[in-house]
Amino acid sequence: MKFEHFGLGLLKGMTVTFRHIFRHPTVNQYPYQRLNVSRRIRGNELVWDKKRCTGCATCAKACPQGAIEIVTGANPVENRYEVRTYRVDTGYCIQCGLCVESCPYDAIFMGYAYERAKYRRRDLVQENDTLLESKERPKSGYFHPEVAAGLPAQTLLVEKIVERKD
Amino acid sequence: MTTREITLKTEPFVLNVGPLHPSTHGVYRMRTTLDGEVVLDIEPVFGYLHRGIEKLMEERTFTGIIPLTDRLDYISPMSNNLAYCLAVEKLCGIKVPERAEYLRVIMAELQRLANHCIAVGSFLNDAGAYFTPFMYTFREREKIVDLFEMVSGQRMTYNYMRIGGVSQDIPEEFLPALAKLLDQLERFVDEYDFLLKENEILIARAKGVGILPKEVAINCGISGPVARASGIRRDLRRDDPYSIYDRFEFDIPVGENGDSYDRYRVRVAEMRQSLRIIRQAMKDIPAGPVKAEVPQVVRPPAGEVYAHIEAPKGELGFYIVSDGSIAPYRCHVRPTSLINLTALRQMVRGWKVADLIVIFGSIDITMGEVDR
Amino acid sequence: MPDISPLLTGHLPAATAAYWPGGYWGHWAFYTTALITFALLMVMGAIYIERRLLGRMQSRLGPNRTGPFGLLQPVADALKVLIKEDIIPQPADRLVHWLAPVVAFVPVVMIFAVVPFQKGALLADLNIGILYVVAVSSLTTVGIFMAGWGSSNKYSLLGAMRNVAAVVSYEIPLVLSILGVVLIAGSLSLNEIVLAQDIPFIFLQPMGFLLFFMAACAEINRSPFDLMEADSEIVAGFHTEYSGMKFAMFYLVEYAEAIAMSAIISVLFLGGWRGPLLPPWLWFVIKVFAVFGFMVWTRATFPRVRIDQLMAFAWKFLLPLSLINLFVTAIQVLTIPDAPWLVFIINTAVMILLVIIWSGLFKVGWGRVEV
Amino acid sequence: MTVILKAKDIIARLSEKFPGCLAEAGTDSVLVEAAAIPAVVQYLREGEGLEFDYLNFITAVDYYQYFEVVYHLTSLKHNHAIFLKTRCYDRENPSVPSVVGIFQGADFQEREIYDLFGIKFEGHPDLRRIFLWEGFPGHPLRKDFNQ
Repeated sequence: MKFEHFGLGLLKGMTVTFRHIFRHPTVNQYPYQRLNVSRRIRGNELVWDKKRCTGCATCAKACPQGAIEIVTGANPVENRYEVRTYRVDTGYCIQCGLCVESCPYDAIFMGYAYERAKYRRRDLVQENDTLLESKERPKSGYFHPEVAAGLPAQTLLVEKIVERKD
Repeated sequence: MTTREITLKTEPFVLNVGPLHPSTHGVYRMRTTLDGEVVLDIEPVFGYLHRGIEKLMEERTFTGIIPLTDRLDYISPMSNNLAYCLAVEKLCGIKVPERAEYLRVIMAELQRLANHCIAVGSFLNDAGAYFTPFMYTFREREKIVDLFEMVSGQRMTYNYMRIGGVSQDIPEEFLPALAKLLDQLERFVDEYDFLLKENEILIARAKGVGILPKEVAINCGISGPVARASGIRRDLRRDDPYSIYDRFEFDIPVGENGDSYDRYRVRVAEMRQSLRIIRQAMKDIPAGPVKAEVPQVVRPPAGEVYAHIEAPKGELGFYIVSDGSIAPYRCHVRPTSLINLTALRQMVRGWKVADLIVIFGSIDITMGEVDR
Repeated sequence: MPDISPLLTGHLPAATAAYWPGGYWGHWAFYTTALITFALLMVMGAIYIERRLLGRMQSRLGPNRTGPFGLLQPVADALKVLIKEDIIPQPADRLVHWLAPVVAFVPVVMIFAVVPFQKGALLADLNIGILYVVAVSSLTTVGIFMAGWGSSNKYSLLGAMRNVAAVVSYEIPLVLSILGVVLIAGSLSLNEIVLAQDIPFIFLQPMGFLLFFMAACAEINRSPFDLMEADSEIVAGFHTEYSGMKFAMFYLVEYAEAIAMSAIISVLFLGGWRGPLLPPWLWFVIKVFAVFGFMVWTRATFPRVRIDQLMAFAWKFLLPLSLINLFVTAIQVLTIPDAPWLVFIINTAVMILLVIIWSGLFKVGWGRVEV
Repeated sequence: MTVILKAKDIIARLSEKFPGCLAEAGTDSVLVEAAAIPAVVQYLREGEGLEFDYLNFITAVDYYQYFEVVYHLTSLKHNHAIFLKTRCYDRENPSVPSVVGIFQGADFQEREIYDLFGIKFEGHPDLRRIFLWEGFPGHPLRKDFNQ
């Protein structure tokens, strides 16, 4: 080891850190400032469309985790075939989105919401009506460009950080 | 007056570096035998993150494996996806559409940038620069991850590539954002070089430290930037072109001494080359479909295949044996990080504890890939 | 109750204790209380400045949630560690483990006894002030070594050993670089040294300042010489096994040392409390924080050196240069005692020349041992 | 482009040196008698025009009747590659000679195979389990492994 640059290398580095004092910090103070997530975000919970679902169980087959459980049966009163239970164990779900891609009837969507933590593990197992779209759990545009078009644009760090031209 | 020789009785002691240690990059553990500060020997201990991914792969459909590959080298899931999809496509003989090929290259190279950001950042952090380089590189990685989030919807486990293409086309705001990102990254790499390239302390800490001779590197099966820093001019993008890498112009940076500093320099140089490739790919990306007509449940013919790519950490390969069913009979991952660790013992012997950390940091491993 | 109005207006009577209300003991009681309060407040300020400045240099914000601009963050930190559980490892040497933070903390506060905050405002105007500072400041090492030994943890022991090695080597260049100042000022008393600085000694002793700053950084284990608690190598060094209030003591020691050294640097080289317009004590505080800010700046930029490089740097770089500096200064004091600007030019030239020459000569080898 | 050498050519080249040890396992993979593995690998590494100096990976596959150990070798100089395979039929106590002496890179991979398949590599200097702890019942990647 020698001081090849007579300590100038050290000084050069110090100018960089000094310049950063005057730059815009990269921090986002989360609960107070929120960024828009991607329109295609694969959020915490699945959103299920009861009307469109035929109970074909393609999603259950596509799910690598086996987190989707579907019970179907005939309804003799209304004389049709109906989905009795559509159950998703969100605790097993890895948000891979393969079920959404596989659904031939566009009946299942990824969730756009992301603050959906639960206190009890049993709350993670969601079925039927809890899976429907609501204000707290909107649909995400993952694999559904028509849904994505209605969502706000994603906040990008490349656009947020305006660096001063050197 | 006679001088009397006083010899103190000393003995080596064993220090456990890891599995919970600030700079073992996960849960790696080294049983280190020390003589004072000098490392006499290390014995790596693996398995703290062993999830049995290869066994899990045997029980899933070919498409269902893609999310699992995300979790191998979780720093660079795009490359893992790419390697796996290439292997299955080779097995089935699927032709991937042009646009998908270009998207794959862009994603893989962005992934390389993101990975090298972490690699150089945490290497310098291990050398003791108090989080500053780490923060800067993570800021840049964040910009890249933003784009990945835009196309795939996740920030960590992208699960973007599919057998026969990619899952969805890019949104229209992707390419302008990418162009802006490339400009910023170029300036960032320059500034980052200015920050620490000539830093005397870094040179003292890394230059000549942990030399990996070329012969040892070849014999140990080392690949990627670590091998290139030792002077092995091997890059699968050039030597065994996959996807459409033969259409792009880029250089293969090679180190001279094979020390930690060279590994750091090679990574920074590779970042510049990746920027070059992305610019070329961006320029002539064609329109068209992004996924070949592949059935929902892929059922490849019986046989076996090995496909490898130049992942950010080195040669990442998937060896798949299929028996004609919807799940692979056997799927083996060539673990870059595990094999790159083979030479660690030779590299660190005789150096100090502080050097052990620097050398280990310069190899750049991910425990998810080591233990699988 | 002593009259504190002079403290606010900046016109304190001379340090002679006899003039004070309550005589000697009144003076003692007031200054002791004031010093400890001052030291603690400065430490809080230092922690705040370090975290904020480091944050901005690393492109983040730093603490800004507790109080206005996060000013109460050190208070919140202190409250947090106070109520934390105190864990003593089972195989630890309990007495040593318990005593170590105390032994480390006391000498640091003692340094402040001789630091002049403004004209005559100091607890003890020792005529050997600077010698006292050097002697007392190295006592902290004992506490740190006790912590490393008493924790019965290998990481702690490594950190403590590193610290002892570093402090023993860096005492020598530290003292030698002070001697230049002492020669010019003609006194060992810090009060006298400040009074002698019509031109801040940084101009007359540029190399002395550089060497003292580097040696001081190593002495108090600031980056890039923070080997004893190198978090990426030996986890947290000597205080790996400390928690709760004892850890807070070590944290306090670290910053109090840094503040004490900044104070000594500003007294020796930057003119102490002297300065135009503003009241003297404010000048002093500004200078202390400026020096401390520089330490933060280096911490944000530099990687850490290795232990053998640390030693080589002390013995092969700092020691010869400080000897040469002392020699040159001695000649100047003998020959041209009344030409400060000539001294400034000569010393700056000598500094640049020596640093360039020595950078070429200085080698530490690669540090590998055949095993 | 890395050329995968045809098994036919390799066998034609090596058959006189290793008579009876080689067979075709596919168009591009050579089946080698287990006992001959170190010698064949050594020859492949040093033979004129072959120079397979880089061991890409070793893995094993469980086919119920036998275990197949797969070696993938590459020559950095000539940029060609080859798959070697060897089989061991003993399920209770399978063993294959180790190649650690030739390729140090095989070290962890052979330990991994030993751990997950239970195939012993004769001559490996430090054959212990790598991911699972000593005393773990069974070898998980075997097809008949049942938790």
